[in-house]
Amino acid sequence: MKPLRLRRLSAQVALVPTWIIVIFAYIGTILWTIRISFTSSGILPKYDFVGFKQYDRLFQSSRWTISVENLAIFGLIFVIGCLVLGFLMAVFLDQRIKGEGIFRTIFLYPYAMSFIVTGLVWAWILNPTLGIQQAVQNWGWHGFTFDWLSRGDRAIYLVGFAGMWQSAGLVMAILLAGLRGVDEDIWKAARVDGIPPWRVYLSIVIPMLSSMFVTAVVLLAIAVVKVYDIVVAMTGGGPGISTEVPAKFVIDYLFNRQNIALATAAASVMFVAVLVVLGPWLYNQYFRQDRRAS
Amino acid sequence: MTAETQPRGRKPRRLTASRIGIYAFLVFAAAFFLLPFYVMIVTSFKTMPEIQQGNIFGLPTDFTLKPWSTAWAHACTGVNCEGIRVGVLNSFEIMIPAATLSILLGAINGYALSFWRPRGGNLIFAVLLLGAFIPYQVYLYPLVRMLSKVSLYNTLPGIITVHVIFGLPVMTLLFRNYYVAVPVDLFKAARIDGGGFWTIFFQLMIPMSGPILVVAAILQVTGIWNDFLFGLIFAGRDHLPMTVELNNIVNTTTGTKAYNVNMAATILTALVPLIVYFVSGRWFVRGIAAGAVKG
Amino acid sequence: MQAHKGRHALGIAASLALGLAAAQAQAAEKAEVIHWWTSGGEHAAVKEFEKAFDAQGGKWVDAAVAGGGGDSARADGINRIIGGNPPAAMQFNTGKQFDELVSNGLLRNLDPLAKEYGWKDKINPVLLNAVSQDGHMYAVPVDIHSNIWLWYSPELLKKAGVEPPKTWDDLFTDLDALKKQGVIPLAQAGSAWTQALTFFNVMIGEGGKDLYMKVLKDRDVAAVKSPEFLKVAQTFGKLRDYVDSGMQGRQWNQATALVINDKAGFNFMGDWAKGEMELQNKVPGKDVGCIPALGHNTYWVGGDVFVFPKLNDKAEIKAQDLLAKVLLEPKVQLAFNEKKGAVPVLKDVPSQDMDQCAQQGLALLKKGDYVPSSDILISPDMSGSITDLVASFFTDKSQTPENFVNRFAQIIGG
Amino acid sequence: MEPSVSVRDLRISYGALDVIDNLQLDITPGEFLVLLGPSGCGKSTLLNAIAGLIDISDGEVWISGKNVTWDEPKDRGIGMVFQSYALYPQMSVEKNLSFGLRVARHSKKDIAERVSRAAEILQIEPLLKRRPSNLSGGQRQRVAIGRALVRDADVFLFDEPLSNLDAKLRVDLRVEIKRLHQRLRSTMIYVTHDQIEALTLADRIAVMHGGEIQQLDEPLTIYNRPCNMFVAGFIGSPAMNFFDGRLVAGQDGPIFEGQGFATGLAGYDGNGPLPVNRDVILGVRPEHVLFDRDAAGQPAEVEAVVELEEPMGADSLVWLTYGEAKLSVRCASGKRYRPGDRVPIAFDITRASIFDTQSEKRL
Repeated sequence: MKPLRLRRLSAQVALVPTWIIVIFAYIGTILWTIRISFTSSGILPKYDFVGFKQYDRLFQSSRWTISVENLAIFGLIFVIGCLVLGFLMAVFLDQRIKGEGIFRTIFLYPYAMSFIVTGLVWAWILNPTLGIQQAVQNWGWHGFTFDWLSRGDRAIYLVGFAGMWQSAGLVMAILLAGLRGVDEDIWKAARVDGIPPWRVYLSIVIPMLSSMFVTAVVLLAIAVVKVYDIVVAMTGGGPGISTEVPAKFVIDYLFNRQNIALATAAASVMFVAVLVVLGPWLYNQYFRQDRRAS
Repeated sequence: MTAETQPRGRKPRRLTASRIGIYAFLVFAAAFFLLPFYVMIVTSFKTMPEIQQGNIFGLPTDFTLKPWSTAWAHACTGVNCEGIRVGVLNSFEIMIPAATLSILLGAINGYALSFWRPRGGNLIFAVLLLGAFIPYQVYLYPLVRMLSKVSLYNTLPGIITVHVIFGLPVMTLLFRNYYVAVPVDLFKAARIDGGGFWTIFFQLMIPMSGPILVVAAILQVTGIWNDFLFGLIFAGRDHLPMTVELNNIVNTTTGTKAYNVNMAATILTALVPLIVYFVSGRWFVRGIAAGAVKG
Repeated sequence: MQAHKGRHALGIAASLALGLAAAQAQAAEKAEVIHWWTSGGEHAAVKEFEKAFDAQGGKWVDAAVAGGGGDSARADGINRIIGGNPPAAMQFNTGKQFDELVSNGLLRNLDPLAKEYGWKDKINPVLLNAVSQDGHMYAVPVDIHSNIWLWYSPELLKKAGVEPPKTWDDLFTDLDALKKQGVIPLAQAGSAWTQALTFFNVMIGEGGKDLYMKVLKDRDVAAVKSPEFLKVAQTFGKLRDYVDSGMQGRQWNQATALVINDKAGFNFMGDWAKGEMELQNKVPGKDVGCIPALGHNTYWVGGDVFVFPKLNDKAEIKAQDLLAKVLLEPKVQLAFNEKKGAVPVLKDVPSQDMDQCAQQGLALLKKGDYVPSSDILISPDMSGSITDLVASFFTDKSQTPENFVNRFAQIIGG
Repeated sequence: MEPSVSVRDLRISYGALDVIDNLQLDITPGEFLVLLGPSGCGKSTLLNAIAGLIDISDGEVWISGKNVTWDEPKDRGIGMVFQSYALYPQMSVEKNLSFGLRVARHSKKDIAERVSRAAEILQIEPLLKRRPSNLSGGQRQRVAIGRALVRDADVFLFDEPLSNLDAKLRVDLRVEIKRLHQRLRSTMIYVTHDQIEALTLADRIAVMHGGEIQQLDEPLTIYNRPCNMFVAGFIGSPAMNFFDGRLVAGQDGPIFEGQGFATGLAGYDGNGPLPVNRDVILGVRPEHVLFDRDAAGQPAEVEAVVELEEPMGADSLVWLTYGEAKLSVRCASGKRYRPGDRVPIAFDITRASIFDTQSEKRL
């Protein structure tokens, strides 16, 4: 038998590719990105130092402001919509329903599809000239208008709505698993106590599922921060720039607007924001020892 | 209490209002979720003149298969009119090696981190964990430059590498969580039987990783197939995956918009993940739960 | 790509049959060209380049990248240049888009070729200036485009009982009349850059050449805050009332097609719209009316250029040389620009075969009633910011012209 | 006296499968009744049916003189304690106790009184502010009992309440439940598969098997006079020794003839005169096998071979083989036996049971 140290060595060797990825693709890229954000680079990286100039510009840029606002609107509609709809679906599916499997399959299938597909389909359905609006008018309601997709002040709501269609099933699946994990005796105890079902959900089950809700919210929040594909497919950021989002801001400035310093500044802001929000959660979830023990 | 109301036996089941409400909600929700799919399908079988009339929800009156053949083989992206089929092949070429490699690497990581506790393991874990949540935009530019340096930018190996890099966090977490649940005594027994790092991995761990391998495969296959951003930036013109090709077809400036062709192409693009979804059934749900990176 | 290979194989076979030396055929000079000419008319035009290049022993490898008014194609090309895998040639708009590539020494200096073929005397000076830095030529201009045309459907105007507009007030009268007729008064595309075009139309047409130059060239904030510029913003804002809800998701050529097919009254678009007309066998200036910069008739000198990244491979450099030469051959220029709807960059190209709109443009050019395109005057970055501002203003009626002016001033001043 | 709980003609079926068929059960007020049986015997189903937590297919359930067959659980005047405690995890102990009362809109004063009384009875006052996750298993179960207590129920139902606890706690809490019953004097129905619990707690035990009540009687009766072989085999640890044999006529009445031995049945406490010429099974509990010195000189003394001995402190368990048969014997500890020792054994017939081979019923 080889000595222990030698055996540990093969574990270290096995992790070499991962180390390379961690050092270069994760840590290295992040540092590099932050570095560039403090320069005046255009198309090509330049390694001067201009302080927070790009950040200044970023926060004065209306497009960035709009992007952040849109992200907030999208995020609210998407997260709250998914949670409410997903929770309702999970609860109703949990009522000893006939055909539960079919319903569950239907509710979750959009999640298998990409945001690109989701965006294209809804862009078509909501198409202001040939979509729902025209169909309803053809049914006889001639005054009906539903042209939010072409209205700068409304289009982002529809993007959030389409996102909700794609991801609500995810929440349903997570919460349904949680509901199935609720001790049957709790329900019995509540019935003996004479607590009406809605009250059981509200006062007992929802608090019991809080970690599931947190998981769902985190998953949805990640999707929100990364949101890009669905905007590209559904509106392309339009009408005008009314549905731009930060991720698209970065890509556009990186690859089209030829200002990588501003783009990396925007990316760094996204990075810091995510770090601030997620850091505590991650620490709580994975590294706090007492929690794992109990 | 009179004799006729004397309760006995099964409590009479009334179809209560709440019961009706539940089913009404479920049916309504199902309709909402199915509607886009229905619209995609009917649109793809309509002719353009029919579509112009604006009955988006109507069944095709003038049934045609042409949009499908056009979408498959003739739809134009820019000046190339070769349809979505190019993208299908590209997507497979990207997805198969990328999924295989990232799963393998994730399994090795999970195994090494959970049983061998190598030096710096916590650091790897923390970075990967964080990496799973950080917006990709942070990595993009330096990665473009790095890949260019090693001549991988805009190549097939390049896009595969990118998928492996960004698939690693979730795959590592997945396998780590799975192996953490394996009784450590089993591992100790294998050590006493003289198994080394790789022997234990291939002969003990992999054979008992069946369920998690399936879950990982589902996650990676659908995830990589559905990717748009990386394909757009790293794949290069000759290897654009199907999602990018689809977006190009739909948003190409050539001629008028052929909504029927677009929808046929859209369905074709969604087909692979949908098949995975319907075939894998409950496994898909497990994948979601596992992909939820629970502690 | 399959089709191209096939055609090329035929080309080789033909040259062999003509008894040319085998060696010459083998030296088929492959050149990959990135461009974003993907609409019908543009595609037909670029085929002219391909035909001419292949006929002279080259092999055109087409790398068209659709979308975003060239954004995607430029991104692709720039990444490849920076990444060390440059194409042989790559399209840009005339202007500052490739300045940084030049200053980083990534592009070929074309002075030797210019000298050999005498380009410096033949090319329109505005353009020559735009493709040169420190007196060295770094790109080959291939066309002159004027982005600021107003296209209209004479038939619809007749039906509505109104005349083609001479002033902006006329235009609004016409638009109102069209609205009453139940047709789309103004066909507008959804993409931000098309809305920016419309804005520049108003800025030059309503505000005039001087205002335009003061704002974009001199970055004169006072000019932005002037009543004239406010008028521009107000006029531009008024246009928001005449677009239809189908705007979102519509591409520029689909908007143009609405006018060509008499479904909409007006459309602001560059002269490349003529390509779409030719595809449908409509005559620009006759079947579809054209007005350069309504109000102060002015020509906008912009266009497309090709740059040639520095390469190592000798054969590829030879291909670049050949391509550059072909692009500026008078015959090729004429054929290309006819299809493209633009004006040739060479001064001595005969103009009598050109359509009415192009003639009109050439006349303005000769008179000196022209301005350099915004791409020549401002950086892509600033241009992007203006596009953003314009687009968000145009698609959100709650934004006031005053607000617009203030934010515009910030961009120009900052 | 009117029964406190009465189950009449109860049938519970899932689809075509009858889990319980035509079951009758009357429980007198203040009685502690234990439903005992192996898992799957229907005891929990019966309890849930009494509680109204599952739908019954036929029959009636009466509680305190009221037909509650169609009543909701909360209206039946019951309190229930579950195996998994079923505490509401996000609520403090106090909230857990009072939640049902609050939903039923009891007055604050009333709630406070009831909670403090229950807390006092169960001695959980110091725990009131804690969350269930910060309690030990025993404490949790106390709280669960408290939740039943505050309901001021006429009938308490316990569904295997101790089986999630470790052995020592189980004994402690068992005693406490017994005390509680003595203090409250309410009717209690207690489901368990643990016979010690059943024997120690119950006023009467209902041994269930296959959805039927096999025997309903006082614990000692069940132990000493099991009505059939199932009950005999289920109760007692180690299990009763069984010997196949036959009843034949002898000089002083019937004689049991086993394989290789015979024993007279004088003093057998039967249900009536024993038949003869019938195949029967003789059942003798380990402690009723007379062994070694005790057996010496008894009729039917035979020699068995020691296989192994398990000293248990207070007594010892000796496993013997006798021909083909194996049997266990409980004897006073003291002398050690080695494998292979040959020792005489005999049976204490006065405390043995004889079962009909056919019907398995006690004769």
